Amino acid sequence: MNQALEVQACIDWVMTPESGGIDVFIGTVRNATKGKQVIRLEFEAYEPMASKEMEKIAAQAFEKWPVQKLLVHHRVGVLEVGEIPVIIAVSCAHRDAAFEACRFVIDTLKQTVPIWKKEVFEDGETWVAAHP
Amino acid sequence: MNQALEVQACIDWVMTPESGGIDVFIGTVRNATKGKQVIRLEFEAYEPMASKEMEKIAAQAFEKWPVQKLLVHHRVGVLEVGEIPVIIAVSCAHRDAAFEACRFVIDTLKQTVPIWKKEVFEDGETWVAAHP
Amino acid sequence: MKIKLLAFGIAREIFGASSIEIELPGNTVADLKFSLEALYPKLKALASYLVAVNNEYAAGDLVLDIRDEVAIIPPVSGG
Amino acid sequence: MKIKLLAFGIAREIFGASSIEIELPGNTVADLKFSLEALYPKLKALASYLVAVNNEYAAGDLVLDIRDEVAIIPPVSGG
Repeated sequence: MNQALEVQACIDWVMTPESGGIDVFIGTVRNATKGKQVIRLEFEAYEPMASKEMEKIAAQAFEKWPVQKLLVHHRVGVLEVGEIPVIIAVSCAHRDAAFEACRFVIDTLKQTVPIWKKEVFEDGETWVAAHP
Repeated sequence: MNQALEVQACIDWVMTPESGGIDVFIGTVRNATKGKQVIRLEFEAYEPMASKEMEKIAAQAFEKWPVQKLLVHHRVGVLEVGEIPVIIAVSCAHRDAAFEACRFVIDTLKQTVPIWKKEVFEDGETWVAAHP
Repeated sequence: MKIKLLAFGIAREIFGASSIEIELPGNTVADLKFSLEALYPKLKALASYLVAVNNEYAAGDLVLDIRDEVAIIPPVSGG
Repeated sequence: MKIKLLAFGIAREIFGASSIEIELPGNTVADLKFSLEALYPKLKALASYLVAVNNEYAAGDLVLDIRDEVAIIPPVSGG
Protein backbone atom coordinates (compact mmCIF):
# COMPACT_ATOMS: atom_id res chain seq x y z
CA MET A 1 0.00 0.00 0.00
CA ASN A 2 3.09 2.24 -0.04
CA GLN A 3 3.75 2.51 -3.75
CA ALA A 4 2.45 5.23 -6.06
CA LEU A 5 -0.43 4.07 -8.19
CA GLU A 6 0.15 3.91 -11.92
CA VAL A 7 -3.17 4.45 -13.64
CA GLN A 8 -2.10 3.05 -17.00
CA ALA A 9 -0.76 -0.14 -15.45
CA CYS A 10 -4.04 -0.62 -13.57
CA ILE A 11 -6.06 -0.26 -16.75
CA ASP A 12 -3.77 -2.59 -18.69
CA TRP A 13 -4.21 -5.13 -15.93
CA VAL A 14 -8.02 -5.21 -16.09
CA MET A 15 -8.35 -5.07 -19.88
CA THR A 16 -9.18 -8.39 -21.54
CA PRO A 17 -10.16 -9.28 -25.11
CA GLU A 18 -13.69 -9.92 -23.80
CA SER A 19 -13.93 -6.40 -22.29
CA GLY A 20 -16.16 -3.83 -23.93
CA GLY A 21 -16.12 -1.25 -21.16
CA ILE A 22 -13.77 -0.31 -18.35
CA ASP A 23 -14.74 2.08 -15.62
CA VAL A 24 -11.99 3.57 -13.50
CA PHE A 25 -12.43 5.61 -10.37
CA ILE A 26 -9.48 7.68 -9.22
CA GLY A 27 -9.60 9.39 -5.86
CA THR A 28 -7.35 12.43 -5.68
CA VAL A 29 -6.24 14.60 -2.78
CA ARG A 30 -8.28 17.80 -2.94
CA ASN A 31 -6.79 21.14 -1.87
CA ALA A 32 -9.73 22.06 0.37
CA THR A 33 -12.50 20.58 2.47
CA LYS A 34 -15.56 22.56 3.51
CA GLY A 35 -13.82 25.69 2.27
CA LYS A 36 -10.68 25.13 4.36
CA GLN A 37 -7.29 24.68 2.72
CA VAL A 38 -5.81 21.19 3.05
CA ILE A 39 -2.00 20.91 3.21
CA ARG A 40 -1.82 17.12 2.95
CA LEU A 41 -3.60 13.92 3.92
CA GLU A 42 -2.18 11.17 6.10
CA PHE A 43 -3.60 7.69 5.57
CA GLU A 44 -3.28 4.84 8.01
CA ALA A 45 -4.61 1.29 7.56
CA TYR A 46 -5.03 -1.87 9.56
CA GLU A 47 -3.39 -3.54 6.62
CA PRO A 48 -4.20 -7.26 6.94
CA MET A 49 -7.85 -6.53 7.71
CA ALA A 50 -8.04 -3.82 5.02
CA SER A 51 -6.80 -6.32 2.42
CA LYS A 52 -9.34 -8.87 3.60
CA GLU A 53 -12.20 -6.36 3.47
CA MET A 54 -11.19 -5.20 -0.01
CA GLU A 55 -11.14 -8.83 -1.16
CA LYS A 56 -14.65 -9.29 0.26
CA ILE A 57 -15.90 -6.24 -1.62
CA ALA A 58 -14.34 -7.51 -4.84
CA ALA A 59 -15.96 -10.92 -4.31
CA GLN A 60 -19.34 -9.24 -3.81
CA ALA A 61 -18.90 -7.25 -7.01
CA PHE A 62 -18.12 -10.45 -8.93
CA GLU A 63 -21.30 -11.99 -7.50
CA LYS A 64 -23.54 -9.02 -8.29
CA TRP A 65 -22.29 -8.11 -11.79
CA PRO A 66 -20.66 -9.96 -14.72
CA VAL A 67 -17.25 -8.47 -13.94
CA GLN A 68 -14.24 -9.70 -15.90
CA LYS A 69 -11.41 -8.17 -13.90
CA LEU A 70 -11.41 -5.86 -10.94
CA LEU A 71 -8.56 -4.03 -9.27
CA VAL A 72 -8.63 -1.96 -6.12
CA HIS A 73 -5.58 -0.26 -4.64
CA HIS A 74 -5.42 2.09 -1.68
CA ARG A 75 -2.34 3.88 -0.47
CA VAL A 76 -1.23 4.69 3.05
CA GLY A 77 1.15 7.35 4.31
CA VAL A 78 1.43 11.02 3.52
CA LEU A 79 -0.22 12.21 0.29
CA GLU A 80 0.03 15.69 -1.15
CA VAL A 81 -2.63 17.57 -3.14
CA GLY A 82 -3.08 15.93 -6.55
CA GLU A 83 -1.79 12.53 -5.46
CA ILE A 84 -3.93 9.41 -5.79
CA PRO A 85 -4.96 7.60 -2.58
CA VAL A 86 -7.27 5.14 -4.30
CA ILE A 87 -7.86 3.64 -7.71
CA ILE A 88 -10.51 1.13 -8.74
CA ALA A 89 -10.71 -0.34 -12.23
CA VAL A 90 -13.41 -2.72 -13.45
CA SER A 91 -13.71 -4.39 -16.84
CA CYS A 92 -16.93 -5.91 -18.15
CA ALA A 93 -18.40 -6.93 -21.48
CA HIS A 94 -20.88 -4.04 -21.20
CA ARG A 95 -20.56 -0.63 -19.65
CA ASP A 96 -23.52 -0.57 -17.25
CA ALA A 97 -22.04 -3.35 -15.15
CA ALA A 98 -18.64 -1.65 -15.14
CA PHE A 99 -20.08 1.65 -13.86
CA GLU A 100 -22.25 -0.01 -11.24
CA ALA A 101 -19.59 -2.36 -9.93
CA CYS A 102 -16.98 0.41 -9.76
CA ARG A 103 -19.29 2.69 -7.81
CA PHE A 104 -20.28 -0.15 -5.50
CA VAL A 105 -16.62 -0.85 -4.73
CA ILE A 106 -15.71 2.73 -3.80
CA ASP A 107 -18.94 3.30 -1.86
CA THR A 108 -18.49 0.10 0.14
CA LEU A 109 -14.76 0.67 0.63
CA LYS A 110 -15.52 3.99 2.28
CA GLN A 111 -17.96 2.29 4.65
CA THR A 112 -16.16 -0.87 5.70
CA VAL A 113 -12.43 -0.93 4.97
CA PRO A 114 -10.28 -0.07 8.02
CA ILE A 115 -8.40 2.88 6.57
CA TRP A 116 -8.26 6.28 8.23
CA LYS A 117 -7.57 9.68 6.79
CA LYS A 118 -6.23 12.66 8.69
CA GLU A 119 -6.65 16.06 7.06
CA VAL A 120 -3.79 18.41 7.86
CA PHE A 121 -4.56 22.14 7.73
CA GLU A 122 -2.38 25.21 8.33
CA ASP A 123 -3.69 25.43 11.88
CA GLY A 124 -4.47 21.88 12.94
CA GLU A 125 -5.56 18.44 11.86
CA THR A 126 -8.68 16.26 11.90
CA TRP A 127 -9.37 12.55 11.66
CA VAL A 128 -12.11 12.52 9.02
CA ALA A 129 -15.51 11.18 10.17
CA ALA A 130 -14.25 10.46 13.71
CA HIS A 131 -16.72 12.70 15.48
CA PRO A 132 -20.46 13.20 14.89
CA MET B 1 -10.02 11.61 -34.13
CA ASN B 2 -7.25 9.58 -35.75
CA GLN B 3 -4.71 9.41 -32.95
CA ALA B 4 -4.45 6.66 -30.37
CA LEU B 5 -5.87 7.65 -27.01
CA GLU B 6 -3.43 7.91 -24.12
CA VAL B 7 -5.32 7.18 -20.94
CA GLN B 8 -2.75 8.71 -18.62
CA ALA B 9 -2.63 11.96 -20.56
CA CYS B 10 -6.44 12.20 -20.45
CA ILE B 11 -6.46 11.75 -16.69
CA ASP B 12 -3.66 14.26 -16.18
CA TRP B 13 -5.63 16.72 -18.26
CA VAL B 14 -8.80 16.54 -16.14
CA MET B 15 -7.09 16.46 -12.75
CA THR B 16 -7.16 19.75 -10.85
CA PRO B 17 -6.17 20.65 -7.27
CA GLU B 18 -9.90 21.03 -6.54
CA SER B 19 -10.67 17.47 -7.74
CA GLY B 20 -11.55 14.78 -5.26
CA GLY B 21 -12.78 12.16 -7.68
CA ILE B 22 -12.20 11.32 -11.31
CA ASP B 23 -14.30 8.82 -13.19
CA VAL B 24 -12.96 7.48 -16.44
CA PHE B 25 -14.84 5.36 -18.92
CA ILE B 26 -12.79 3.46 -21.48
CA GLY B 27 -14.53 1.69 -24.31
CA THR B 28 -12.51 -1.19 -25.69
CA VAL B 29 -12.95 -3.34 -28.78
CA ARG B 30 -14.39 -6.66 -27.66
CA ASN B 31 -13.47 -9.91 -29.39
CA ALA B 32 -17.07 -11.05 -29.79
CA THR B 33 -20.62 -9.79 -30.13
CA LYS B 34 -23.63 -12.01 -29.47
CA GLY B 35 -21.30 -14.98 -29.38
CA LYS B 36 -19.75 -14.25 -32.78
CA GLN B 37 -16.04 -13.55 -33.14
CA VAL B 38 -15.18 -9.96 -34.12
CA ILE B 39 -12.06 -9.44 -36.23
CA ARG B 40 -12.00 -5.66 -36.06
CA LEU B 41 -14.23 -2.59 -35.89
CA GLU B 42 -14.36 0.22 -38.42
CA PHE B 43 -15.52 3.61 -37.16
CA GLU B 44 -16.70 6.42 -39.35
CA ALA B 45 -17.81 9.89 -38.21
CA TYR B 46 -19.40 12.99 -39.63
CA GLU B 47 -16.59 14.82 -37.96
CA PRO B 48 -17.69 18.47 -37.72
CA MET B 49 -21.15 17.49 -36.49
CA ALA B 50 -19.74 14.80 -34.17
CA SER B 51 -17.49 17.41 -32.53
CA LYS B 52 -20.42 19.77 -32.16
CA GLU B 53 -22.64 17.08 -30.62
CA MET B 54 -19.89 16.05 -28.20
CA GLU B 55 -19.48 19.68 -27.16
CA LYS B 56 -23.24 19.90 -26.54
CA ILE B 57 -23.12 16.80 -24.35
CA ALA B 58 -20.20 18.22 -22.39
CA ALA B 59 -22.07 21.52 -21.92
CA GLN B 60 -25.11 19.61 -20.63
CA ALA B 61 -22.93 17.70 -18.17
CA PHE B 62 -21.47 20.98 -16.87
CA GLU B 63 -25.02 22.29 -16.40
CA LYS B 64 -26.33 19.20 -14.62
CA TRP B 65 -23.39 18.44 -12.31
CA PRO B 66 -20.59 20.43 -10.63
CA VAL B 67 -18.00 19.16 -13.10
CA GLN B 68 -14.49 20.62 -12.97
CA LYS B 69 -13.03 19.25 -16.19
CA LEU B 70 -14.42 16.88 -18.75
CA LEU B 71 -12.75 15.22 -21.69
CA VAL B 72 -14.31 13.08 -24.40
CA HIS B 73 -12.37 11.56 -27.27
CA HIS B 74 -13.63 9.19 -29.92
CA ARG B 75 -11.54 7.59 -32.59
CA VAL B 76 -12.37 6.80 -36.18
CA GLY B 77 -10.85 4.27 -38.56
CA VAL B 78 -9.94 0.63 -38.09
CA LEU B 79 -9.57 -0.60 -34.51
CA GLU B 80 -8.41 -4.05 -33.48
CA VAL B 81 -9.50 -6.06 -30.44
CA GLY B 82 -8.20 -4.41 -27.25
CA GLU B 83 -7.91 -0.93 -28.79
CA ILE B 84 -9.76 2.05 -27.34
CA PRO B 85 -12.42 3.73 -29.50
CA VAL B 86 -13.65 6.06 -26.79
CA ILE B 87 -12.46 7.58 -23.53
CA ILE B 88 -14.35 9.92 -21.23
CA ALA B 89 -12.79 11.45 -18.13
CA VAL B 90 -14.60 13.66 -15.63
CA SER B 91 -13.19 15.37 -12.56
CA CYS B 92 -15.35 16.71 -9.74
CA ALA B 93 -14.92 17.69 -6.11
CA HIS B 94 -16.99 14.64 -5.10
CA ARG B 95 -17.31 11.22 -6.64
CA ASP B 96 -21.07 10.93 -7.15
CA ALA B 97 -21.12 13.76 -9.67
CA ALA B 98 -18.10 12.29 -11.48
CA PHE B 99 -19.78 8.88 -11.87
CA GLU B 100 -23.10 10.34 -12.95
CA ALA B 101 -21.68 12.84 -15.42
CA CYS B 102 -19.37 10.24 -16.98
CA ARG B 103 -22.20 7.78 -17.46
CA PHE B 104 -24.43 10.51 -18.88
CA VAL B 105 -21.77 11.43 -21.43
CA ILE B 106 -21.23 7.90 -22.76
CA ASP B 107 -24.97 7.08 -22.74
CA THR B 108 -25.84 10.28 -24.63
CA LEU B 109 -22.88 9.96 -27.00
CA LYS B 110 -24.16 6.55 -28.07
CA GLN B 111 -27.58 8.05 -28.79
CA THR B 112 -26.80 11.30 -30.56
CA VAL B 113 -23.25 11.62 -31.88
CA PRO B 114 -22.95 10.86 -35.62
CA ILE B 115 -20.41 8.07 -35.43
CA TRP B 116 -20.94 4.66 -36.98
CA LYS B 117 -19.38 1.33 -36.18
CA LYS B 118 -19.05 -1.60 -38.54
CA GLU B 119 -18.33 -4.98 -37.01
CA VAL B 120 -16.17 -7.14 -39.23
CA PHE B 121 -16.52 -10.91 -38.79
CA GLU B 122 -14.78 -13.85 -40.50
CA ASP B 123 -17.71 -14.21 -42.84
CA GLY B 124 -19.16 -10.74 -43.27
CA GLU B 125 -19.75 -7.35 -41.71
CA THR B 126 -22.57 -5.39 -40.09
CA TRP B 127 -23.27 -1.71 -39.46
CA VAL B 128 -24.22 -1.83 -35.78
CA ALA B 129 -27.81 -0.73 -34.98
CA ALA B 130 -28.63 0.02 -38.63
CA HIS B 131 -31.50 -2.43 -38.89
CA PRO B 132 -34.33 -3.14 -36.45
CA MET C 1 -34.51 22.46 -56.14
CA LYS C 2 -31.29 20.46 -56.32
CA ILE C 3 -29.73 19.43 -53.02
CA LYS C 4 -26.31 17.93 -52.39
CA LEU C 5 -26.25 15.29 -49.68
CA LEU C 6 -23.50 13.83 -47.56
CA ALA C 7 -23.95 10.21 -46.56
CA PHE C 8 -22.31 8.10 -43.87
CA GLY C 9 -22.23 4.49 -42.71
CA ILE C 10 -24.90 2.30 -44.21
CA ALA C 11 -26.49 5.30 -45.99
CA ARG C 12 -23.23 5.81 -47.89
CA GLU C 13 -23.37 2.16 -48.90
CA ILE C 14 -27.04 2.41 -49.96
CA PHE C 15 -26.30 5.46 -52.11
CA GLY C 16 -23.07 3.93 -53.39
CA ALA C 17 -21.32 7.26 -52.73
CA SER C 18 -20.39 9.53 -49.83
CA SER C 19 -22.06 12.44 -51.59
CA ILE C 20 -25.00 12.54 -54.03
CA GLU C 21 -27.13 15.21 -55.64
CA ILE C 22 -30.89 14.92 -55.68
CA GLU C 23 -33.61 16.95 -57.40
CA LEU C 24 -36.50 17.74 -55.05
CA PRO C 25 -40.11 18.56 -55.97
CA GLY C 26 -40.53 20.41 -52.66
CA ASN C 27 -38.13 22.23 -50.34
CA THR C 28 -38.50 20.67 -46.86
CA VAL C 29 -36.66 17.92 -45.06
CA ALA C 30 -39.83 15.80 -45.31
CA ASP C 31 -39.85 16.29 -49.10
CA LEU C 32 -36.22 15.20 -49.20
CA LYS C 33 -36.94 12.03 -47.24
CA PHE C 34 -39.92 11.23 -49.46
CA SER C 35 -37.85 11.57 -52.63
CA LEU C 36 -34.92 9.67 -51.19
CA GLU C 37 -37.05 6.74 -50.11
CA ALA C 38 -38.56 6.53 -53.59
CA LEU C 39 -35.09 6.40 -55.15
CA TYR C 40 -33.44 4.27 -52.46
CA PRO C 41 -36.11 1.98 -50.94
CA LYS C 42 -33.47 0.29 -48.74
CA LEU C 43 -33.59 3.41 -46.55
CA LYS C 44 -37.02 2.26 -45.38
CA ALA C 45 -35.52 -0.94 -44.00
CA LEU C 46 -33.29 0.99 -41.57
CA ALA C 47 -34.22 1.16 -37.90
CA SER C 48 -34.49 4.92 -38.49
CA TYR C 49 -32.56 7.72 -40.13
CA LEU C 50 -32.32 11.44 -39.58
CA VAL C 51 -31.39 14.43 -41.66
CA ALA C 52 -28.83 16.93 -40.41
CA VAL C 53 -28.77 20.45 -41.80
CA ASN C 54 -25.68 22.54 -41.13
CA ASN C 55 -24.52 20.08 -38.47
CA GLU C 56 -27.82 20.05 -36.56
CA TYR C 57 -30.54 17.41 -36.53
CA ALA C 58 -33.47 18.83 -38.51
CA ALA C 59 -37.24 18.36 -38.15
CA GLY C 60 -39.37 17.41 -41.17
CA ASP C 61 -40.78 20.89 -41.70
CA LEU C 62 -37.40 22.63 -41.95
CA VAL C 63 -37.08 24.45 -45.28
CA LEU C 64 -33.88 23.64 -47.11
CA ASP C 65 -31.68 26.19 -48.83
CA ILE C 66 -29.38 25.33 -51.70
CA ARG C 67 -26.39 26.50 -49.63
CA ASP C 68 -27.17 24.20 -46.65
CA GLU C 69 -24.89 21.33 -45.76
CA VAL C 70 -27.30 18.41 -45.67
CA ALA C 71 -26.37 14.96 -44.38
CA ILE C 72 -28.17 11.65 -44.02
CA ILE C 73 -27.63 10.17 -40.57
CA PRO C 74 -28.44 6.47 -40.24
CA PRO C 75 -28.72 5.01 -36.71
CA VAL C 76 -25.58 6.07 -34.84
CA SER C 77 -23.45 3.46 -33.10
CA GLY C 78 -20.43 5.17 -31.59
CA GLY C 79 -18.81 4.27 -28.30
CA MET D 1 -8.65 -11.91 31.43
CA LYS D 2 -5.96 -9.72 29.91
CA ILE D 3 -6.42 -8.67 26.30
CA LYS D 4 -3.94 -6.97 24.00
CA LEU D 5 -5.47 -4.40 21.68
CA LEU D 6 -4.35 -2.80 18.43
CA ALA D 7 -5.48 0.77 17.87
CA PHE D 8 -5.64 2.91 14.74
CA GLY D 9 -6.38 6.49 13.79
CA ILE D 10 -8.02 8.52 16.49
CA ALA D 11 -8.26 5.46 18.79
CA ARG D 12 -4.48 5.21 18.72
CA GLU D 13 -4.29 8.87 19.71
CA ILE D 14 -6.85 8.42 22.51
CA PHE D 15 -4.90 5.46 23.93
CA GLY D 16 -1.58 7.21 23.36
CA ALA D 17 -0.22 3.98 21.82
CA SER D 18 -0.81 1.74 18.84
CA SER D 19 -1.11 -1.25 21.16
CA ILE D 20 -2.32 -1.48 24.77
CA GLU D 21 -3.13 -4.25 27.23
CA ILE D 22 -6.31 -4.21 29.25
CA GLU D 23 -7.60 -6.36 32.09
CA LEU D 24 -11.25 -7.38 31.59
CA PRO D 25 -13.77 -8.43 34.25
CA GLY D 26 -15.74 -10.34 31.56
CA ASN D 27 -14.79 -12.06 28.33
CA THR D 28 -17.01 -10.62 25.56
CA VAL D 29 -16.57 -7.78 23.10
CA ALA D 30 -19.27 -5.86 25.00
CA ASP D 31 -17.29 -6.27 28.23
CA LEU D 32 -14.22 -4.96 26.45
CA LYS D 33 -16.07 -1.87 25.19
CA PHE D 34 -17.49 -1.22 28.67
CA SER D 35 -14.06 -1.36 30.31
CA LEU D 36 -12.43 0.69 27.54
CA GLU D 37 -15.00 3.45 27.79
CA ALA D 38 -14.49 3.64 31.54
CA LEU D 39 -10.72 4.03 31.08
CA TYR D 40 -10.88 6.20 27.95
CA PRO D 41 -14.10 8.27 28.09
CA LYS D 42 -13.10 10.07 24.86
CA LEU D 43 -14.14 6.90 23.00
CA LYS D 44 -17.75 7.79 23.80
CA ALA D 45 -17.39 11.06 21.89
CA LEU D 46 -16.63 9.23 18.64
CA ALA D 47 -19.32 8.93 15.98
CA SER D 48 -18.99 5.16 16.55
CA TYR D 49 -16.31 2.54 16.92
CA LEU D 50 -16.16 -1.16 16.27
CA VAL D 51 -14.08 -4.05 17.51
CA ALA D 52 -12.40 -6.40 15.06
CA VAL D 53 -11.38 -9.87 16.17
CA ASN D 54 -8.97 -11.78 13.96
CA ASN D 55 -9.53 -9.29 11.11
CA GLU D 56 -13.34 -9.53 11.21
CA TYR D 57 -15.83 -7.08 12.64
CA ALA D 58 -17.20 -8.62 15.84
CA ALA D 59 -20.63 -8.41 17.52
CA GLY D 60 -20.93 -7.53 21.22
CA ASP D 61 -21.64 -11.11 22.36
CA LEU D 62 -18.51 -12.60 20.78
CA VAL D 63 -16.37 -14.32 23.42
CA LEU D 64 -12.73 -13.29 23.32
CA ASP D 65 -9.82 -15.64 23.59
CA ILE D 66 -6.44 -14.56 24.87
CA ARG D 67 -4.88 -15.58 21.52
CA ASP D 68 -7.24 -13.42 19.42
CA GLU D 69 -5.94 -10.42 17.51
CA VAL D 70 -8.23 -7.66 18.74
CA ALA D 71 -8.36 -4.19 17.20
CA ILE D 72 -10.29 -1.00 17.89
CA ILE D 73 -11.74 0.42 14.68
CA PRO D 74 -12.83 4.07 14.89
CA PRO D 75 -14.99 5.43 12.03
CA VAL D 76 -13.24 4.52 8.79
CA SER D 77 -12.49 7.24 6.23
CA GLY D 78 -10.60 5.68 3.34
CA GLY D 79 -11.00 6.65 -0.30
